[in-house]
Amino acid sequence: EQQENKKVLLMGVASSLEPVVKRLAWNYEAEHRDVKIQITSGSSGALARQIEQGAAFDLFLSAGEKEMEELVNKNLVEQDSITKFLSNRLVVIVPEGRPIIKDLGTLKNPEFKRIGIGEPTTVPAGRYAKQALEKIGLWADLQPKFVFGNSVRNVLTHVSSENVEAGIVYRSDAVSDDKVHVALEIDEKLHDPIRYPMAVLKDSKHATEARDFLKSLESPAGKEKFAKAAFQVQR
Amino acid sequence: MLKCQIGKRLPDFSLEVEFELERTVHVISGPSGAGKTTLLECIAGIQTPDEGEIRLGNKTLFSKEQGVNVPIHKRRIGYVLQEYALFPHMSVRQNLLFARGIWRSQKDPGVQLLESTAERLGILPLLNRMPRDLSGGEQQRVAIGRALLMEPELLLLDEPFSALDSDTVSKVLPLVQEVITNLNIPTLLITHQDEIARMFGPAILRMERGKLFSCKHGGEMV
Amino acid sequence: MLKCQIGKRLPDFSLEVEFELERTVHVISGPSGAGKTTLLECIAGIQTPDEGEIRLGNKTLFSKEQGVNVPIHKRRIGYVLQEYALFPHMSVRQNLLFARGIWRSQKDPGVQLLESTAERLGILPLLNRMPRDLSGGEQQRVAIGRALLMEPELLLLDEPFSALDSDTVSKVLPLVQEVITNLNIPTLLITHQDEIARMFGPAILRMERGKLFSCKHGGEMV
Amino acid sequence: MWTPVWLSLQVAGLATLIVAVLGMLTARWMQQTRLPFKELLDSLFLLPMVLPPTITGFLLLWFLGKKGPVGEMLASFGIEIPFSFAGAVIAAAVVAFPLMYQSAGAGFAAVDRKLELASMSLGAGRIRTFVQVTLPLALPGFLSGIVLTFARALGEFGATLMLAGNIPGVTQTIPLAVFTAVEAGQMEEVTWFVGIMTVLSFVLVFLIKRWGRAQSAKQGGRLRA
Amino acid sequence: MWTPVWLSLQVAGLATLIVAVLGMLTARWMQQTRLPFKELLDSLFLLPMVLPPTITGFLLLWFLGKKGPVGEMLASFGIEIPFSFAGAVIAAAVVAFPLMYQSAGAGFAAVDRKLELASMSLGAGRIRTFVQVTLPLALPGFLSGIVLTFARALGEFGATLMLAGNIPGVTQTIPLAVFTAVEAGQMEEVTWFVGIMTVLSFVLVFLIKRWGRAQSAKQGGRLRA
Ligand SMILES: Nc1ncnc2c1ncn2[C@@H]1O[C@H](COP(=O)(O)OP(=O)(O)OP(=O)(O)O)[C@@H](O)[C@H]1O
Ligand SMILES: Nc1ncnc2c1ncn2[C@@H]1O[C@H](COP(=O)(O)OP(=O)(O)OP(=O)(O)O)[C@@H](O)[C@H]1O
Ligand code: MOO
Ligand SMILES: [Mg+2]
Ligand SMILES: [Mg+2]
Repeated sequence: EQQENKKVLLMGVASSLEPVVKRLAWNYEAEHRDVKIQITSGSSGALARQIEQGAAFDLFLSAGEKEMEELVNKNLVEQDSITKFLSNRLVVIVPEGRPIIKDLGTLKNPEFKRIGIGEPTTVPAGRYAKQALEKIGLWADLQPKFVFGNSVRNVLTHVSSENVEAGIVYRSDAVSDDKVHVALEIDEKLHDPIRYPMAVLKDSKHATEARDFLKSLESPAGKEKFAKAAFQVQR
Repeated sequence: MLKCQIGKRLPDFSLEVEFELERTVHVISGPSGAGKTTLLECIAGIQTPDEGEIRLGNKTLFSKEQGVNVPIHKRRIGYVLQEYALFPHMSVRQNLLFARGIWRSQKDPGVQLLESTAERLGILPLLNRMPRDLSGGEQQRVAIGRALLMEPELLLLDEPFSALDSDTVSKVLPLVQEVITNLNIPTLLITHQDEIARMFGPAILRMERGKLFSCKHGGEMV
Repeated sequence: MLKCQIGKRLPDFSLEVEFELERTVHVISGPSGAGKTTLLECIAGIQTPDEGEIRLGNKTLFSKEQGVNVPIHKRRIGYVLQEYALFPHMSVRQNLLFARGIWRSQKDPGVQLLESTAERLGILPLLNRMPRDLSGGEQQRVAIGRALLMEPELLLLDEPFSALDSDTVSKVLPLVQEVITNLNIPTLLITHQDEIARMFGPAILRMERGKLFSCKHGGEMV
Repeated sequence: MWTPVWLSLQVAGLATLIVAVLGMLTARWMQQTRLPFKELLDSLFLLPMVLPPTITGFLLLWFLGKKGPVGEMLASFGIEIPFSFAGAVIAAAVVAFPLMYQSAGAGFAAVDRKLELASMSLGAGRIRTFVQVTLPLALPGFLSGIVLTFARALGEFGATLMLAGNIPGVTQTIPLAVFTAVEAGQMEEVTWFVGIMTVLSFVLVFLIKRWGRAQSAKQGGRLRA
Repeated sequence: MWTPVWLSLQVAGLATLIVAVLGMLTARWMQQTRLPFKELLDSLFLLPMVLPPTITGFLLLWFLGKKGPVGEMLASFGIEIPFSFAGAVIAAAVVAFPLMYQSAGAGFAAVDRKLELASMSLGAGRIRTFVQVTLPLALPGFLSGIVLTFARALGEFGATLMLAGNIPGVTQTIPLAVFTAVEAGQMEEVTWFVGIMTVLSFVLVFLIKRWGRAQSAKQGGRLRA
């Protein structure tokens, strides 16, 4: 009704963060009546591309450091606002009721006809998965089985609808859906550390509000919510 | 040969006819809108009568009672429509050839017949033209040729000479009469030109508001 | 009134005519494919001659030399086409009304004229029908009515009675003649029916292979 | 929940309006003009039909983007097309344009030239002939063009994603909302969209068909038996 | 580099083939049948035209997916449609079907009934009349239907993404490859795709237009002057 005078914060959110950030945004809106938050979720890569091309985002919450760095190099980010208090773990998931696996090599077995991973060029989760599989020499063997998702949540959906037999996602994703469960935790040493850089963008018309929202995510209450959703929080 | 007893409702009146024809040409005339074309279309199978029966030889073409309605292509009736209905996507030659049945080759004896027919209709030089590049009278002659070439068991001609001058008629008419007599084809001919009606015999059928009357030339009813 | 000297190449021969007409009806006849329709279409502006000049009164309609080619709708020529060309999306009434100019209302005096014209053409009961629901002769009469109602400066009639029986012709013809004489409209009429030709006067123009000859009835050239 | 539906109808409606007028005029102009490179131009107008919409979207983004040939100029007036509502409308319009252009062209071509000439010989000028004769006779082509255009615009996805992005409330039309919801596995939302769109589309198609049939029945026909 | 191009042509070609035949037969059948719920069925056939392709894709995925009503059955025969080449073909075919159905229907409706009757009265049976008279006269409608179908299939993105996923060499057609490359910012690759597709599409459209014109010129016309 009084939308006219509300300040609209538009944020690009890595798909793995979306469920939690959405809830935190509701809370924030409830406490700040003059702010309205609009969330566009997708792969961090796709979001970075849109920002590069001039999409008018105020905030960018990335699932990969590479994507944030690219924007920093193009001078699109308020550098002092960057914060990295979240990280995550990479896991193999299978539809509920399927047995767990003992190592990544098991994915070569014929019962895994198709394996969902994120599109490595745009989805950080896919990039991490590729690094891990390459490191232990499985990438080439498994390649014919891959179905590339456009975001890590997309991979999750493929698995939970049982249209693929396994997928590689974040632990937070696995926990959020009870039609899947974790079959294997992937060794952290096999890939770059998974960190979530978040920042206010240079073009933001409501930088103060944006910074304030970032702070609220980093507040104890915010961190609590992330931790509950199986993210790792740096205290 | 042709026995016809049918009824069909039209917007302003009903078509109600009952007649029997022997193997000759019968001319139908009558005012515009009397139902002449409708009658021929019923016989050809293009329209369906509301009631009655049509018999050709010993074949029943239509019978309301018996539930018979022979499909158009099995009636073997040569029909020259008032508006010609030439196939616009076929050349004159292909239009004529169409009447000779499916996939006719150049060796078919019909091809020779085709050329002699075209010759006599004065459309030999037009064989490779498309219908839309013809004058009105030329189109009409192609339509006549097409109906004759199928060697029908009954011939229905709806004002087949309306677009032709008398010189052309005097060339085309003998051919039509020849085919009719040679092949013994009973023929119904709609025309409003008295000279033409006279050439086909002493008596004509006159249609008025859906009813058919026998009469002599000059108009007095018999 | 009408002065015409044109040339146009046709597939088999050339149309080459030169004539001058005073304010009367002139009948053109001739064999099928002679070029009669082509001549009328050139005068109406539907086809463009290859060379020559057409003048109506003191207006030049077409002149190759002067590069004049008056657009069709400014020629004010009433033209009954051989194939009628009724507007299929308009009722008979709308077809007739169209000739009275743009957006005519029911109060227009033309509406009364329309009804009396339709009455005399015997198409009054058909005013609310669509063209495709008419018989051949009924369509032809609508086409005649439409051309008369526009009150043209020149009337071109291409076999306007070909689909009509003699009774209907004898009703329609007086109306046509009346309009022509009342409004002093020079008229060119194509017909191959001798009786009709005779009703319009002693002399006719005969066209053969694109050339025009003056001649008496019976065919001998003058 | 209703936002994407409402947005979709706005985008598709606006795009259809623009395209209907432009497509008709262009088709008529192309029918009558005698340009030297007419065939090439014709192919150009039809290009977005054959080009994958993602490519069309990319080309538009490059063209209208901040550093693109036209975008730069627009930007100097303070107009930014990419990732805006206008961008969504433009993407839908460009992708749907060939459908209208082609249908209108077919409509005009189907009009018997003889009837237009008859109209002119009855004293009707070019405009009156066009409005009273050509247009109504070409109507079936137009209608199907407008339906195709609206349908195409309503479903536009690839080009919109590229040019206008996926911004809730601004450019997130139904196809994009569904895409997002499916990817995120938000099944209630998806079900809701699918339900409402299926019903809406069905009703739309049904009404259009009805109306089209009523139109064509008007012309009657001797052989309707 | 060429893989997506080649794949796209295969998918679009196959889909067009299937749809051309099915669309034509369905249109003819619908023209002649006298079913009670004909109008509803007609709307159903046209539905994928108005439905956003992402929704069509979602419905297909649900229907043909492992737990879907048909997918479960197919799975028991060892056939899996989602995320396969067949899935890409099916997505393209379903989305393009209404275009062929509608064009073929319009084509048949445009054929003068009188000519079909004339053909039959010359002794040609239903089949011969159909092949030699109806079909050639309905050809313009068909051709434009086939062109629309192929174009739509070639550009299909939303439904393909949903049903067949984005698998290089299997289902990654050009629209998907471009989408991926643009999102990843791989500009040389995008430029390459855009270049080749623009040229290819242009040539395609140009040839089709040429051919169409040649076809329609054949019927001539008294008033061509
Ligand atoms: N489809 C139709 N709908 C309504 N009326 C029709 C239809 N077809 C024919 N009629 C009417 O039926 C009557 C008979 O038409 P028909 O064509 O049989 O006449 P006709 O004797 O052949 O006339 P003409 O000599 O003018 O060709 C006419 O009054 C005509 O208007
Ligand atoms: N578009 C065209 N293409 C080729 N030839 C044509 C075309 N139009 C007319 N012709 C030819 O030009 C000649 C004259 O045609 P036109 O229609 O003027 O004859 P007509 O005297 O009116 O004949 P009819 O009495 O049969 O109507 C004919 O030989 C015809 O075949
Ligand atoms: O950017 Mo994501 O959260 O890996 O899809
Ligand atoms: Mg008749
Ligand atoms: Mg003529």
